Amino acid sequence: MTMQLLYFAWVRERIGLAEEIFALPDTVKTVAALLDHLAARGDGYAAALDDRAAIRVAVNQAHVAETFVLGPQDEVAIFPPVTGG
Amino acid sequence: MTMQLLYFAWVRERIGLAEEIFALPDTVKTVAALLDHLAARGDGYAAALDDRAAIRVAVNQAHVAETFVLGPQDEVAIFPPVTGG
Amino acid sequence: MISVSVQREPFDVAAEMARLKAHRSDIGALVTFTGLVRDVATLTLEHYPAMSLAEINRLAREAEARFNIIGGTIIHRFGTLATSEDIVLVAITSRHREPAFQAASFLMDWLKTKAPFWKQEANGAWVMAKDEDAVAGEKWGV
Amino acid sequence: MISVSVQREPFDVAAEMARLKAHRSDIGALVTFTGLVRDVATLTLEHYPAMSLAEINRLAREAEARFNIIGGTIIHRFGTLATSEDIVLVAITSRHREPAFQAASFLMDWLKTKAPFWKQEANGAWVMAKDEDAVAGEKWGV
Repeated sequence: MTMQLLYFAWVRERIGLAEEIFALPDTVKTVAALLDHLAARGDGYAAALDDRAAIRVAVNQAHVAETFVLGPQDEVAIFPPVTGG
Repeated sequence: MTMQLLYFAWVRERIGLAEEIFALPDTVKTVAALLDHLAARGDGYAAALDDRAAIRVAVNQAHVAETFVLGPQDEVAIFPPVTGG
Repeated sequence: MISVSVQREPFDVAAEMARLKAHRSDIGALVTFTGLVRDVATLTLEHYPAMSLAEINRLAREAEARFNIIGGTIIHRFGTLATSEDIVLVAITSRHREPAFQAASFLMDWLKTKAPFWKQEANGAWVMAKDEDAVAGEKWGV
Repeated sequence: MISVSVQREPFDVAAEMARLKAHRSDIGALVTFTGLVRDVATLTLEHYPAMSLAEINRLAREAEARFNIIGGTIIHRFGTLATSEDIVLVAITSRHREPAFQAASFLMDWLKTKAPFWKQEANGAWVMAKDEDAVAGEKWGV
């Protein structure tokens, strides 16, 4: 049971990956906990995720808050505030 | 010294004229007085001008209120509320 | 600078949009409003020729003073028009979207209450002015 | 019913307007908003393909529920675009002018804060989201 993580814009550039497969640890329940977990992985992740106010998350293609509870097979996209339009 | 009166839309139809030359009497000072004076001229004028809330007036191609003071050579247009756009 | 035309002929919205965008790199937003003949087979627009162009130009200058816009076009037709024919075009360009939306909305509200045009249906009935149009005009603090 | 497209190719505003007006006699108002590349030589739009179309469709359904409109089109481009090229089109038809203006403005405010697109300049700098866009999105009580 694995989750797909997707990164966009400067989050993608700083992490150095557009996507990766991720096994959700039992201890990580929410979006906030996932962001904390990823930020602890290393330099690129920390640079991408440290300014939490500048991070937005979508789960299964829908915007969610940091309190959103994750499931093990979710598609989780992490990105800066959008600038389309 | 004569004024030009112009009528539009149903004001024109009820009066039966698109325009006429008019010598402003000394006793008629304001737009309101002019409308009263014209309404007293006969059936078509009365039918056109009796419902004063439905009458708008422009003097020299600018919208004016009924209190506007007329000059003897003004171009005075009398019409219903506009419905363009 | 908003250009103004009062004309019998149809207008070409795409050509007007292209003209507003031509040779410029500072336009971020282009809003157009097109008003069409609705529901009736024909509609005849009478206007006050000596005043209609002048009044719309006055409204255009007011919009330029009120809103941070780059340019625009207003075209108002008169004469007899068929169902779904264009009556009026308001097109406004600006750097950001809000002034273009605001100016176009303001101009339409003001045109509806200030521009000397009157609509008559084929059966001779005159279209009545709507109270809500007067209210919409007043909200801009005319 | 508002149709939605997310595409790399340019769009033809006149063709979209014609399509919205075709075979109808009940349209009194047509509002278009076009967003253009401004100031910079090129702008590259990245998007989240699995979400961008779905999210704009969700916004379209919300606009249909909120405003008394007849139809519309939303087209959002991605890829690398040059100065004054079109980025986004929102076109809305309605019987009266106010719902078309409101729906177009609502959709642009929501697109700016909800649709997963990101703009990057030729030098690699990412365009920053504006606080005023978040405020504009919130005014609709999202």
